[in-house]
This record gives sequence, C-alpha cells and structure tokens, in this order.
Amino acid sequence: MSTPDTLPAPDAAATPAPVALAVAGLSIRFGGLMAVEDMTFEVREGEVLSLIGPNGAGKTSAFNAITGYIPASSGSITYRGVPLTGLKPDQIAGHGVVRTFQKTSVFNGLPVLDNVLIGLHRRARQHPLAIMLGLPGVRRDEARLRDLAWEILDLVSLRGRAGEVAASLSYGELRLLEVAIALAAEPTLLLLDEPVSGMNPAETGAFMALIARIRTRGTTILLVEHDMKMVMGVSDRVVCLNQGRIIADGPPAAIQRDPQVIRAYLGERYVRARG
Amino acid sequence: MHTRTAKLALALLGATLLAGPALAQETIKIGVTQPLTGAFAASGNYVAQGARIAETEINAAGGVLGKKIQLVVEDNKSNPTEAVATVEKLIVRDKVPVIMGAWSSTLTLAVMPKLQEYKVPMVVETSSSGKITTSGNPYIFRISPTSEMEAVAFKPLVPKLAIKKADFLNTNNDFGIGSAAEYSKMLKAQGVAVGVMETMDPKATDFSAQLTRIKASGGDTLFVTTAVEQVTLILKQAKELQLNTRIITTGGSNSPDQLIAQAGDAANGSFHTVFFPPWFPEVVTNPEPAKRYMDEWKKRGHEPGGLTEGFRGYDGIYTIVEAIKIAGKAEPAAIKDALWKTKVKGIYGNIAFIKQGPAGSESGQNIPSVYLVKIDGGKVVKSGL
Amino acid sequence: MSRAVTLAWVVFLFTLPLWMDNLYFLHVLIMAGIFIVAAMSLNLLLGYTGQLSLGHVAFFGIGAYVSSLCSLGFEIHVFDVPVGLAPKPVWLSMIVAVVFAGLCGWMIGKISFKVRGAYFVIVSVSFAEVTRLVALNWLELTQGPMALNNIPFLKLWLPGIGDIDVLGKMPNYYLVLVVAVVTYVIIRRLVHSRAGRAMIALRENEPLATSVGIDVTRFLVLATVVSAALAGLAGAVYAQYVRIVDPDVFLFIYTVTMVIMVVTGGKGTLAGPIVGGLIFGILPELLRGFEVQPEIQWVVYGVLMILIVYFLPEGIVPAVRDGWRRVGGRSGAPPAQPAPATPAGATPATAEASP
Amino acid sequence: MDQLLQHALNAMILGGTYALLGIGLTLIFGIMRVVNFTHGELYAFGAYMMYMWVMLIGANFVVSIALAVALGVLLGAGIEILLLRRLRGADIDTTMLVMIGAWIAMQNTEQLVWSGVAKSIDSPFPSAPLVMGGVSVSWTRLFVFAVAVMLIAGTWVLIQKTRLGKAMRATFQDREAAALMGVRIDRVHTATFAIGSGLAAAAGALLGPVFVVYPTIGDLASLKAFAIVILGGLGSIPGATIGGFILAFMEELGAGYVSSGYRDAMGFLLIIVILLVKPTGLFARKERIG
Repeated sequence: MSTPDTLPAPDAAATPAPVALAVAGLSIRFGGLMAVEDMTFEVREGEVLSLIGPNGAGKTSAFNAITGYIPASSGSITYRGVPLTGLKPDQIAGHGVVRTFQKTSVFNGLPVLDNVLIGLHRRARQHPLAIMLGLPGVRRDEARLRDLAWEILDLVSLRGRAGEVAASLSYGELRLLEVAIALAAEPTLLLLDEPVSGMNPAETGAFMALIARIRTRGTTILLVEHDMKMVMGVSDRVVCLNQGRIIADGPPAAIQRDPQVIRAYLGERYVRARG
Repeated sequence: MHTRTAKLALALLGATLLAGPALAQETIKIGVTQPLTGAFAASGNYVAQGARIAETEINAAGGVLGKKIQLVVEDNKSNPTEAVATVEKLIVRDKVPVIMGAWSSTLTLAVMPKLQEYKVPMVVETSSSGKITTSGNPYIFRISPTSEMEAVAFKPLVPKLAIKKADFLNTNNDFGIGSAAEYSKMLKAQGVAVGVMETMDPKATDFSAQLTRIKASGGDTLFVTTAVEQVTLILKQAKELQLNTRIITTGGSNSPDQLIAQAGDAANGSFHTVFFPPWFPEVVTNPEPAKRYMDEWKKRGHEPGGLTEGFRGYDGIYTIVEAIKIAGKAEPAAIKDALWKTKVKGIYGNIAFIKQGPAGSESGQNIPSVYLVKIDGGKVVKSGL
Repeated sequence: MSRAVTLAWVVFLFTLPLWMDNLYFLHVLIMAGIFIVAAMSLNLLLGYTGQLSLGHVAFFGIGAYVSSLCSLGFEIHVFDVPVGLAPKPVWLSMIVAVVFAGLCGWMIGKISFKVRGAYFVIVSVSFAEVTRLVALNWLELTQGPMALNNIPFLKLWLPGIGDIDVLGKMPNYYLVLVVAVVTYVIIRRLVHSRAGRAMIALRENEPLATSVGIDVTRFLVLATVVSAALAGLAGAVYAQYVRIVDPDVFLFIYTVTMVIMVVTGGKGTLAGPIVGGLIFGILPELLRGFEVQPEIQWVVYGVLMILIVYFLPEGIVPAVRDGWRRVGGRSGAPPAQPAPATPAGATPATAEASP
Repeated sequence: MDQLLQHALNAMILGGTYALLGIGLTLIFGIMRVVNFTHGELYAFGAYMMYMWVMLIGANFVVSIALAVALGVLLGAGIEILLLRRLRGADIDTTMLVMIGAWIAMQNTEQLVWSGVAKSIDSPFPSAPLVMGGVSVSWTRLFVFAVAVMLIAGTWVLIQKTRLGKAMRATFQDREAAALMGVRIDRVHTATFAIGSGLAAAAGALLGPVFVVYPTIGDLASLKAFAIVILGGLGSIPGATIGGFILAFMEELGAGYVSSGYRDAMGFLLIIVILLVKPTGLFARKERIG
C-alpha cells in the first residue's frame, strides 16, 4: 500500500516529535455560557492524543473550533505553523486537518463507493471546463480516484459493501465509512469524535486495529472518546478536560493514576469499563 | 439514459403519433385568434361572440361554396408570443386558409411575420397602429381604422371642445403609444399645448401615481387610450382624485355601456370615440346589418356593453366569407387576391380595401366611420358636435 | 443492452422528421425540447445541489432577450448619450447570450447563496420578477409589452452540407435536438466528476462535505453558472425559433413548468427532466383530443404535482428504476450514476409523512 | 406639495391592506415554516367571494366582507388539514412544491369558474370623494383602511391575549417544547393557516371593490406579501405592519417620482437588498412572535 505521506510512523511516542497542532488559550462562549475556557494543549506529529472528560466538558466544542465549524471567542489554533482561526472548514481541511462527527454523518442516499469518492475531493485534479469538454485527463483522473477509493475501502474493510447505499449499512459499518470518507480527504491530522460510541466490543476491537493501521500511514490522530478501554489502548497521550478546563495531561498510565482525574471523572467510569 | 426510461418515453411518443390528425371535414375552416383571457379578455370575448353570430347567420343561409364555415377560435391570452403560437397552430395544425385577429396592435404585429412565412392572409378587425399596414406585409387586410384616421376625424372637434392643453394616459404598447403619437401630433398642429404623456402597463390596475401627476399638469382634457377594463378603473380613480378634466377615450374599445355599468357616475361627462354607435343605429351607413347583429346579440344574452366591440368580429367574418366566395375556393393565395376585390356592406360602413405601405407589398386598409359619443346622466348621447 | 436502447432512441429521434410529416407535431416536439433543455439546466441546481431556485426562468429570458437584442441591434440613451449595437450574426448573438446568462448566474450565485432555504427561494423569485419588470419597462431597449419581433433566425454553415437557414420546423428540430444532446452530455459529465460529486455532497450533507474540503460557495456558484448558461442557451434557441420575445417570457409560471418537469421526472436523475419534459410537453396535445380546456389541464397539473410529492416523491425515473430492480430486472449492480435514493433534502420525516 | 401629500395619502391607505397580507403570511411562514404560495390565491378568493356576494347575490357590502373572510378562514383550514397536516416535519422544499401545486390548481379553478374577464365590484359609498384641501380620497378607500386597521388590531389582540395566541407564540419559539407543554401542534397549525388565509381573503375582499378582480391578481399579492414578511422579519406582526406601509410608500413614491412602470419592482428590489444586508429583516426579534 503506498501512501503519499513521508513521515515515519513513530514507534512508541517516546521520541519527542515536532508539534503539529497547537491550541493556546482557546475560549469558546455561547451567549453567556462558557463552553471552553483557556484551553491549551499540543498534538505532536504522528501521535494519537485523546481528549477525555465528562459530558459537557467542551470536547466537541474544541473540535468544532479547531475545524472551523464554530468561531473561537479568543485564543489561537495553529497547525504546522499555520493559524487556523478564522478559516472556513473546507479551508482547514485543505491544510490536512479532517474530522468526523459525533453523530453518525455519511452521505446517506449514496452508494458507499461514492461516499469515498466525495471524500477524495481534495485529491482530484479536474478543472470544470475540462470536465464539461470531456478531456481525457479527466477520465484518467476519475480512474485514479476510483483506485484510491478501493484502496481506502480495503483499509476499512468495506470493499464488499461498495455498491450498497450507505443508509443500508450496519451501525458499525457506518462508523467505518465515516472514517473512510475522512481518510479519503488525505488528512495529516485526523480528528475522531467518539468513533466507537455505541459499538459492541468486537466492533470496538476492530476499530482499534484500524487506528493502528491509520497511524502506520503517518497520520496524526486527535481522539475524543468516552470508551476508556479504547482511549487507554490506542493513545500515546491523554488530555483530560473538566468544565472547559484542562485538569490533566500525560501518558495513559499517568492519567489513570492522576488523583484529580480519578476524583473528577475517571474513577467510577473506568472501574465500570473494566468490570 | 436508462432502458426503462427510454421505453417509457418511446411509448409516450408512440401514443401521441397514433393520436394522429383529425379526419378531413366538409367545412371551410376560418381561424380566429383573440385575447379570451388576460388584460384584453373582455374585448376579445366580445369580438369572438360577434364572429360566432356571423358564423351562425352564414351557415343558416347555406354557408359558402356549398360548404358550412367553421370558426376555429384560439385564445392568444393577450400576449404576443401566445398570439404567434395560436397562428402557428391554426395554420399548421388546423390548416385554415385565412385568419381573423388578433385584436391588439401588438398582438397583430407579433403574428404578421408568421403570415408571411406561411403565406396566409389575415383580416385585422380591431388593431389601430399605423405600422400594421405600412410595414409592407401583403397578407394584412384591416377593416378597422388606424389611429391616424381617428385623429384626423377628430380634428374638427378640437375647436368645438375648446381644448387648450391636453394630457395623455395610454398603455405602453403599440395601440396606446401609436394612438397618443397620432393624437398629440394632430393636437399640436392645431395649436393645442401637450402636457404630460403618461403610460401604463396593460395589466396595471392602480393609476393613482399617473393621475396625480396628470392632475398636477393642469390640462383641460385627458386623452386615454386602453381597453375597457382599464378605462373603467381610470374613470373611477380620476373621480376619487378630484381630477376634473374632460376625459376622452380613443381607440374605440371603450364600451361606453360597460363603463356606465361599472364606473357609475364616474363615467359622466366623458367622451369616447367609437366605430359603431349602437345607441343610434340609424346614423350608420348600413343600418340593416347593424340591426340584425344587435337583435341577435340581445337574443343571445351577451353584454350590451360589448356591442361596440362585437361588431368587429361580425364584420370580419362576413368580409372573409365574401372573399372566399369571390375566390371560388378556400385557399390562402386565392383568398388573398379576392380580398382586394371584396366589397361588403358592413357595420363598419362599406368595407373595401385601399392599398397602404411600400409599393409591391401593400397591405389592405378599409376606411370606416368614426363617431364621438358622450356619457351624460348615466346614458350615452351624441356628443352634439 | 442499455447502450443499444440509448442508441436506438437517438437514431429514432434523429430520423424522426424524415418519416414524420406532421409539422405541427414537430412544432410540439421542438417546444418540448427547448423546455427539456431548460429543465435539465434547472435540474443541476434543483436536483443535484438541492437548491430550490424558483427564478430560473430569468436566465432563460435573459438568454432570449440578449440573443435577440444582439441579432437585431439596438440603440439606447444613457444620460442622453446614445449607446448602440449594430446587428450581429445570430450564432454570435447566441454565444453572447449564453455567456451573459452565465455571468448573471455567477452574480446571483455570489450574492444569493448568503441565504439559504426559503430565503434563497424568495430571492430567486424576486430576481426573476425584477428582470421581467425591466423587460416590461425599459421600452427603449426591449420594446416593453410590444415585444421584440422579427428576430433573425440562425444561419449555419456545415461541412458537407453548406449553408443552412435554421428556419421552419425541420432545421429547428435538429438544432434543438443537438442542443439537448449537448446539454445532456455536459450535465452528465459534470455529475460524474469531482464537481458534480461536490454538488451532490452539499445536498446530502453539507457539514460533512465541508469537512472533506469542499468549498460550498464555489460549487454552488459553479452549478448556478452552468445552469444559468444552459438555460440562456435554451432561451436563445427559443428566441430564434419563435422569433418573438415579450416580457411574459419571465413569468413565474414558466419556472413552475420547469420545476414540475424536473420533479415529476425525478430530480437529481439525468433522465428525469427528459421524461418530465416529454410528458408535460406532449400531454397537452394528447388532452386536446378530448377537448379539455386549458384551465382544466392546469388544474390537473397542479393536482398531479401534489400527488407526485405525496406518492412518488422521487419522481418517475427512480420509481420505475426501483420497480424494475425489485422485479429482478437487475440485481446487485450499483446504479451507474450517483442518483439519490431520496429527493433533495427529503428527510426520513418526509417518507414517514407520506401515506 | 399637494402632489406629495396625495401620494402619501394613497400610500397610507394601500399600506393597510398590504399589512393585512403581510401579517397573514408572516404568521404562516413564522409558525409553520411553510412558504405559502397559495396566499395570493386566498387574496383572489376573497375578492371573488366579494364579487359573488355583492354582485351576484346582492348581499350587503359589510356582510359580504365578513362572509368572504369567513370563507377564507374555512378554505385555509381545509388546505391545512387536507394538504399540509400529513407533511408535518417535512422539509421546506417539499411543502413548497405542494403549495405550488395547490396554487396552480386554485388559480385555474378560479379562471374556470369566473372566466378570464375582469370583474368589478360596486361599492355602496358615494363616488364623490372626501376632499381635504388639495388632496382627496374616496370613501371606499377610507372604509377599506378603517377595516384593515381594525383587523390588524384584532389579530394583535388574538395573538397577545388569547389562549390560542399563547399557543401560537409558544409553537413559534420552540415547537418541541410547546408540544411537551401540552400545546396541540396540529390545532395550532390549522388555526394559524386559517387565520393567515382569512387575513389574505380580507385583503382581497377589501381591495376587490377598489380595483378589479381577475384570476391572476393573486400572483403579485403573494410576492408582495413575501416582500413584506422579509422586510418585517419572520413572525413579527408589528414588523409586517410597518413593512406593509413601507412597501406601499416605496411603491407610491417610486411610481410618482421615478417611473410608474417600476412600481411593482420596488418590493422585489427591497427583498434583494434587505436579504443581502440584513437577512433577518429590519424588525426581526428572532426569539419571539407578536
């Protein structure tokens, strides 16, 4: 499998990699409500970073601000040295920052293959005039895109469902398709918003394997997740939020031991997840 | 395209093809295109009703060339493009050898190229724009007067009415603009000052802005050119705005009886040019057909207000049938030639065509009489001039 | 199989005037063809991007007026300074019309996609009304209600045939047929490309579409420009065929006719506007045999439209296709085109609401 | 000066009926989120009912207005129950297509029943106008204005003071919450559509005797109502009222001092400009209705 990415996959996150995404002093206000307050964290190239925290902790708001769906009230968001604040979502995607959504979001009415083809938008090289004139370059490009789409479907193990309408997929398959669409957009930083919520353990296991495969492509991953087994299993580092503020930041093992995290959030839930 | 879709479409197309042309009929078809709906609907319907009376009479008298005549009436919806479509239909689909139409000057001007394309003559029963007979279309035979004829006929009345300053309100189509141009030219030549020249869309119903400006202009006479629907509203709204000038409507499509019925006492004191005065049929050149037409109109229960309009259709059909009789066959070229020789004792007067327009491709133009009547005390009276 | 039928269909259409001597029927087909082109262009916006543009007739009318004015020539006065244009050849006028309509589309797209949904609909309707009122009142340029008359017809030179006057039924039939095929091909190519997929993506799920880097405005504007230019082309063809244009060409009812064609046939399908256009272009002539008044015809259309929204929300083409697949005509193969299973924006709630 | 005063007076009187049209539509659009293309047809319906009662049956003028409005309310309720109820929750495009279908069917039914020839309705008021200095106004128009103002006030009271009005306001704010609080959404929608339709019919019944009645009068009425709603902001009765008057003034002054041909263009230009500059309308308070 060939990927255009050149970055080597880090073996364990032990070697400090350069900073990819830098969020500094981010605050998000909705009317009078402070959803995120003075949030600062960094994601390094090639790592898997998880954002955890109880519901309403501001995880999804932070996601939305990073990807341009809601404006930041203050603070800065920088990816590979480029400030993302003020950019539109499609421009942010253009910098390689691509997300999935908390609520399952695919192109319901279209076949699975077409879903992925849409995701490949950024990789297509087709001028509108060339399209309408039916130039051979467009046909070649279409063939190339189809090959890429099949490749991605192989990666998420959905090749067999390529012709089905997305709406007819099972829940687990839909979540895989979402990732496939996002991967098609050639992310260097992939933001996954609760990708395994609602999955059964077997599906979750498969998804964790998928994340491992994705990171071998050199893609950095920022994960928001409630499933602690998954968080602890795939993350290089975990950031814990509570009421819009960061209360802990460190490797999974350290977070598991952090008394503040246990007190505020993790303890009871983690125990349940293990049980 | 998908197979099923293609099949479906084929089936549809096939069904239409099988519907085929109607069986040949032992009648002579005469096409009529009139505005039966839209801005000129009232007038168009009256003309069509008049034409139907002529059709019944002629068929009762044995038809023409041993065959009955059959009117094919199409609605041109008061719209020039629709008018072209109706003529297209009449000629190509119904294969009529001759047409009567199309009421408004704009509609008539619109269909004229089609007549030339298919070489089918048309008798014009209402339109007044000079352009119709001067543009060199040899398929046009007009029995109604032009605006210029009307203005010239009006000329002696200018000193009698003591017009000093005139304003104009007319539709912004060929009928209104043509009429206003001819009248203002004539008035200026008579030393009358011309104040404002306001226009309106043929579909408009609110004239307060124009009338307010006309009031500010301060003329003693307002010339209005449009169809009866708008004239009614203008009379009412002029009264509401205390516009006390003398109102004269031109063009002959003013149906004074309808104005009295619908505008009430707002119509009092207004003058109207008409080409047939049903209130005093004794003054017309040929009282006999006029009486026959009026009796039948009444018998059929048509609006009395339509008498001043319906006779146009009546005369038009008689003119066409006479031409077919002279031609000896119902073919466009023969009818066209025959129209030049046609003479009809009609309600418009003694109908006959003189040549107008560029030599070699002249149109036919009849010279009818013009009357000016006045509405006074809720009744139509001779203008006394 | 499908290809063979398409080919047969094309051969049928191209040879039709050779064995069909009913000129009136040819006229009906020409008019239907012009409306099909307009409906196809509307489908790009309505069906593929999901934007209910109810001002589409504006582009059709602009195409008709611009092409007519260029071929007739005109002179207007801007602050008493005469500005004029000498008559230009019709082919050039038609190209100018297409470009001008496209530019209008670009402008409207740029400014009006600031608002969506109901507001976009109202802006588009208003735009069409304003163009109508300009055509009605700018007498010096457009002749207002007096219409532009005697519009020159197209003169073409074709290799092997020589000069052709596109006048009368047969040449116009072929002109419309060629324009329709070209329009179909352009839209087909667009829909099956990156651009078309972007438009469909916006219709299906806008947030997701933007998350993978699709620039909403850019592709909505692109769709509007192409759609407007093609509608302008239809208008230019119309003007040189009927050879008269009046302000009523901008009437809302014509937009509605196009919408009915698209919705009935199936929005967001390539064949939908063609099927819808044939039905509504030819149906009136079939009904004529039964002496049906035009008003009743329109009442039937209105009721039909409501029934289609209730019972056949996807339109005829998808329904026929699904029906075919269900009886086993084809199994397993994915649709050859990214046709939506639900009409633009139709939420599951619609399906639930339908009895 | 007289000319300006006269234009202003004409605009005042026209504005009253425009406001009626706008309020009817803003309620429907605001509460039901239905782009109601039949609004103009209800206007035409009101005018034709007026013609029927006054001219054909010979009923009293004022009684005829009441009857026309009542029939408009019934027709509106019928349309809502028959066509829109089953589309509850459907997206705006779907309902819009249904309303376009209904509009076409209704307009052509009118044409079939009443023919394409314009009808005029007699008014019982003296045709001599009321003269005040250099300006004058007909008694009919004064009456129309008075009735329009009464209906506007009545609608305001209905929305503000009655249980139904409270339910309508709640539904406008948050349909789900209102349903949870026990508001019967179906009833609110039917009532809203009926009231809105009644107001449109009232505008038609009032303006019918002033102008003439023909089958397509509704088209411009619909479009103008949309302009007024956008001008005033969604769901705002004061907004629609002021919007109605602003539109009337713009039209009247535009016609008087610019060109009468562009009278009807004013509304559309206004729509385009407002949506581009301030898409929520001039007086919108998104959170509330009333």
